[in-house]
Amino acid sequence: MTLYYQVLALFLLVNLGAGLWRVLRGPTAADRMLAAQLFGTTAVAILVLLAQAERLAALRDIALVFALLAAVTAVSFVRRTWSEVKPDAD
Amino acid sequence: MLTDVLTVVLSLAGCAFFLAGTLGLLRFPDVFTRLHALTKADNLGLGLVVAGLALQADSWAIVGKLLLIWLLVMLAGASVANLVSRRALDKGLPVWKR
Amino acid sequence: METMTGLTGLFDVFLSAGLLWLAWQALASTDLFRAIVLFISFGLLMALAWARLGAPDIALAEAAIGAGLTGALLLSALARLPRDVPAGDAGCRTAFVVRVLAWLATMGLASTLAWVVFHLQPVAPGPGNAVIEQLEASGVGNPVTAVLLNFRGYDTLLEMAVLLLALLGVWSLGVEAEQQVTGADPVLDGLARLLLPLLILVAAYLLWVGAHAPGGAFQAGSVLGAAGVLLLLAGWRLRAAMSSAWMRAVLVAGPAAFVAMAVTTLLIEGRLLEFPQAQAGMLIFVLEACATLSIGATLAALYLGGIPQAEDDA
Amino acid sequence: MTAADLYALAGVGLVGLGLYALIVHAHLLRKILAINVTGSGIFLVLVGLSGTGPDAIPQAMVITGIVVAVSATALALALMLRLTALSGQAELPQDPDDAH
Repeated sequence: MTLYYQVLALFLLVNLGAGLWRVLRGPTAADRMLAAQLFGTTAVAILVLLAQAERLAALRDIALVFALLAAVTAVSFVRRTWSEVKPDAD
Repeated sequence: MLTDVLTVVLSLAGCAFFLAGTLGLLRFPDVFTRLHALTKADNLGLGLVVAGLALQADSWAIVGKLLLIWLLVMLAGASVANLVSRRALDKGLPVWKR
Repeated sequence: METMTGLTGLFDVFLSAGLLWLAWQALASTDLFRAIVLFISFGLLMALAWARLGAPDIALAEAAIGAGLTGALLLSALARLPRDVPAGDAGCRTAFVVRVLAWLATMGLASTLAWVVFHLQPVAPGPGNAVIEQLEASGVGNPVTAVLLNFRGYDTLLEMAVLLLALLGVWSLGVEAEQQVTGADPVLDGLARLLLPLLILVAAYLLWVGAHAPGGAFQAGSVLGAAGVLLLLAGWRLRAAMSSAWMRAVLVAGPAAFVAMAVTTLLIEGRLLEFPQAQAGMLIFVLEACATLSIGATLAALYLGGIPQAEDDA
Repeated sequence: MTAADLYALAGVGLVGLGLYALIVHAHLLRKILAINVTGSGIFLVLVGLSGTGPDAIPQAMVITGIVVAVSATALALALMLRLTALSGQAELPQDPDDAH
């Protein structure tokens, strides 16, 4: 089973790499931010898989911290950077 | 043995949703449809992976922690999707129509 | 750690290549917002790298700070930069000669470093073994916490001073810049209300578990700081509380506790921050609790970027 | 080559990238990002070099380093915003007799 979890973790990492294209491409700021949001979720999945594969309970705590703070960056983007007032410059 | 098979099926399905989420993010035409694809990875993708791993957990504490992680990611994903889409509508971002 | 093999080796290769590529793209990006998003993704991969390197303590700190603070800090700073300020295309205005010289110098430095990585023989037995041997005397079971709070406690004492100094530096620039007025948002408010108790609970959990497993004051403090950032983003009226005398007491609680402990141990044991073995666990926990509160408060205050000003009551 | 060596080498690459960007970029926000990348590279080298088995001392140093780095970043961003408010640009003033 360890090998199987490692295959899935590797697959998710490659998947994350593919999502980078949307960060580079845009076109709007929101598209870039959403891709980063997906990376966060993917990292959580990779961490819980690795925690099971390597029998490291601490990795689950890292996933928990990521899950707790998953919204902070995107919220600061919506509330500060991507305001109603300024026109979208992208 | 049966639990191993179930774990494999569930987590494979979860990874398929991650793939679908990424493909949607890359291929869909506007912010709103991309949001739709993204939330599938949060809800079903991580949910199925977590369900598969929970079957293998040594204790209920681990099951609880995994469940909490999934609920938190869903909460964050849903809130962010709502905030981003409302702001995108306010800003008048183009909505894709067939 | 044995030689890399198979799938985990492939994972490590992909991850380090991803780190380098993200850093390069972030630093070469012409668009500032894109650079910041790429840098945030870079922090995410750094946390995964720490997890793979067998350093979950660092991964926890990187996760809490990368997800909870760095992104919010950079995005808020970008929002406060006036739009008419030139973004400065990535290095295009630097003279060609300067770029070539910079490239040669950094390549030379990097090659030297790479040579060192391959040829430096680890000192055997390393100081890490001494930590494991003396772990019993430290009062805690997590070697990283033992180093931070006991064996090299003076490092952490000075580190708390650096944090406070950074905040004083920010405050010396004056009151915080005018934030754009954003009214309360029901969804965001609900999210903050749901998350706040959990954030405090997880911070307490990390502080507690740090005595014998990955976790500790820095990770817990970072989670608390991120909680403060989330509440400020949700539009909670915290600034009156943040400019109060209570808040200032919390800000200095960590450094003050460290200094008090250092003086006490100096007088009783004759050595700076050397705890009596029987009480070491308890004393370290008290120190860590004070440090956690101070780190959390300092990080949240740093996010404001100036002295907090109480809102006018509307 | 061990995994630790690999990450240490990646760290070396990050130090190179970060320093180069620090020199060639004029915009202060880019300089701040470059310093952070350099710092991350140094942390990776520090932990990667400790080699066989996790060593608590470099790990403790990196944890304090990460927290110091984020507070230094906050201070640097505040300084940048203050400079921008005063001078209207997010760059350090050029030397007037520096022909370029």
